Amino acid sequence: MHDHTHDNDLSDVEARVKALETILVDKGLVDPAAIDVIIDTYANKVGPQNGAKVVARAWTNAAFAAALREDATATIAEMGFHGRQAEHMEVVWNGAGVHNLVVCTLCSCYPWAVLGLPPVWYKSPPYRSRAVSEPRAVLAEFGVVLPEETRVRVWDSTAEVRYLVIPERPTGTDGWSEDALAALVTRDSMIGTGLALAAAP
Amino acid sequence: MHDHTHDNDLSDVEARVKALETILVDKGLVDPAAIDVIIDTYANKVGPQNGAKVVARAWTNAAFAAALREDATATIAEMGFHGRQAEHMEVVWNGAGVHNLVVCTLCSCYPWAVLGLPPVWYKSPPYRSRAVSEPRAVLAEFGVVLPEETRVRVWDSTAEVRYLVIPERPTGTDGWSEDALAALVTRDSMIGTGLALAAAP
Amino acid sequence: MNGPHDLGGRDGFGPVRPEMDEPVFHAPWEGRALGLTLCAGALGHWTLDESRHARESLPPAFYLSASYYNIWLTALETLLETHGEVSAAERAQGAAQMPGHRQERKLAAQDVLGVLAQGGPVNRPPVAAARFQVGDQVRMRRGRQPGHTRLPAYAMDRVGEVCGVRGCHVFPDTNAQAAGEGPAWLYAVRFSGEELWGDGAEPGSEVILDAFEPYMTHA
Amino acid sequence: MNGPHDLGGRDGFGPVRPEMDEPVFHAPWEGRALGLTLCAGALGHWTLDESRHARESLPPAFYLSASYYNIWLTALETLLETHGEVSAAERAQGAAQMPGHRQERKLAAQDVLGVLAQGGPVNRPPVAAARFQVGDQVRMRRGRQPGHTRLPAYAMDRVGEVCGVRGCHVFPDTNAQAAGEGPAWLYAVRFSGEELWGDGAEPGSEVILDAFEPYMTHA
Repeated sequence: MHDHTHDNDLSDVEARVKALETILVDKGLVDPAAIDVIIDTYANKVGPQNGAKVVARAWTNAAFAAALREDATATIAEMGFHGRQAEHMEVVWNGAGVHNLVVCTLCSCYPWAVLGLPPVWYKSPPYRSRAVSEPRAVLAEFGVVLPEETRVRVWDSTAEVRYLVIPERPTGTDGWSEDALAALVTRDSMIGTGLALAAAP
Repeated sequence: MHDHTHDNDLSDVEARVKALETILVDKGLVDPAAIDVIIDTYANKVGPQNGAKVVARAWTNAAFAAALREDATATIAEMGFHGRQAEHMEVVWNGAGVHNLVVCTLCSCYPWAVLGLPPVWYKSPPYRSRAVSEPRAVLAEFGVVLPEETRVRVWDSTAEVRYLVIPERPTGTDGWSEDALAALVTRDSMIGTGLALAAAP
Repeated sequence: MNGPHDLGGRDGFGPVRPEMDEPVFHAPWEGRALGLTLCAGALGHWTLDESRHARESLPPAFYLSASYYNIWLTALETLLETHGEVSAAERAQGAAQMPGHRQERKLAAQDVLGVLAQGGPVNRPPVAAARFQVGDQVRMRRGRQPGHTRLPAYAMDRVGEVCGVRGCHVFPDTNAQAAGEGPAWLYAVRFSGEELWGDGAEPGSEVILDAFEPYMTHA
Repeated sequence: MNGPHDLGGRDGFGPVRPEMDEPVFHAPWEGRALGLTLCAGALGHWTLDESRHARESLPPAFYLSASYYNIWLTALETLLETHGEVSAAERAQGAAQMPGHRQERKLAAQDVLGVLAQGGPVNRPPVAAARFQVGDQVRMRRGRQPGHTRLPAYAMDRVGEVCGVRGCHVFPDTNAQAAGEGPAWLYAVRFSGEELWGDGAEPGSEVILDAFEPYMTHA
């Protein structure tokens, strides 16, 4: 079978990136050190650990949770997570018979400042095509099987609003610190393709 | 740009065809001489010259034209053109402010026994996608520009009915023989992406 | 299924590129692939509808980039494997490891012209009266359907007028899945460009497609 | 446009394949391609919407087979060429043949964190009262539109319920084509699975999308 899900010729694309950077730098349009900072930012600084802190605080702090419902963008920004691809945040809560799932069927919109850069599967046709039409089947491929009566609510981020799922808090975590709770919050649980980790027994 | 409209690796596909033929012949499932006959049939015997004869007769013989309207399949079969991919024929007439165009958006259905095998463009995404949604723009790419008031009627052959367009008879051909007229009938004029050739002055 | 084959009205494929004096085959392998497809089809393991479904089920990136004979060849490999005639291992080896199952159905060279001339008509005796007649306004079915269908996505949920009754034909949606021929009435249905494409339609255009009765309700 | 990017509800792409312990970048060039895209975007030649349109206008077979950073890179090449900053000849040579036009907009390394932290909010002062409110039943626009739009094909002509009013945002359909920001009210609209997918819907599923006022009419 010929399922070309990756670039046919890796050396070709590497050469093109290199050529374009050389040209843009020579033209005085791009500072190569700026690229280094961008890479360092998303490789090392911004990532799902940001969102996990938001979730842990929402679990433990009712005033913070209320503020998130009122103005998620400002409330998350106060934690230091704001800017590119998180300019307009909405937070959606799992629980009460509802499971939330986020997708961008039209491209790859994702809350960078809160979750970092999206994984490859999030940007790929299988997820983007099926998350809206057969979300339960997709969830099953992630190992998530929900009760039949749970409503699956899919958020297709077609505009500049970015979504953060607050997963259900695992049982047996009463009194845990925010840091300890944050360690249970996976990236996938904040997209909706996963659940928060269970507390170790 | 990376518009792979052809197979990436021709030697690969050649090898696969060869391997499959070898296997099927060894298994006693395919007679290689049968393949030769099929190739010879569509390369040398069946082609748009068949349809051109039907058109020329329709232009010159009112009883034949009436029979085509009544039962195109049987009437065309009487000329010796019948069988695979022409089991259910319909004939559609250009003229009286209507231009007909035939496409198969879902695959490559085409009246083999009447027109031979379809050209590559007929089976390719640009034609299949646009013939229904912007037929005039497609016709313009074939050099066919119709009067604004002409209705463009597109036949999408979604079932086993196959369509033959009878183009308008060129002016200045009164009294011409069927053979002489048939020489003016191009393949494209019977698909609807062309007109019959003008009579040489 | 709303697969890569369902191309009507999709954007982005660029201009049509007709080829001057195009040959029937662009390389010898194309003719062999055509011949193999017809000869293997004559074994009777699958219907024409199932072979179409095998093609449209190929990976979209492949379907949209390969030549049509490569699409046929790849679907043929799938069909022969699914029906137990040629395994992937045999293809990889390029050699048969066991005899064919339906040798008695092998199409002999001397029978080819007769088989091609006969074709495979799909009209069948009516099983019930036709529910629609010429002039009826009809709305086409909508919604997801995972299997084979011959209702293009662009016509789903759109209203047209019946302009021809074609007779009772084998129903591809069932016939593709060995669920039987289930003959159904077939109609020609005319849609205005405006109905299909809204304000983006070319003025004075219309599309007529052949639609099976199960696709339609009275509008 | 109904291009290769408009993937919601399309069949044939197979299972989702999550990667365990996926790295942020799979190769160094991916990071460079990301950085180049952000730095070139900072020159201000094009909007985010125009860059999305450049990506979705790539040939479908490429769009559906390339990695996402390759899609970005290829669209970036197109944008730089369209806006007169880097010609195809320069790319082929791998060398600049003339100086850049907007050197004064070059993003300096020391400004990167500030620019990322600031982002580019798209909310704008309302130009008129919102036409819809929470609870309204709305039908989404249908029909062909050749340019950029953020209304997915699967929602066209479908009826949903307004469940949120997001404020007035830059309208991508005009902003992608240098026709101006044309701010429009943005709503969250909820659709039942049955409304979108008919009998083929998974029970108990719904989709909420963000829809601009020009996409909607009262149902």
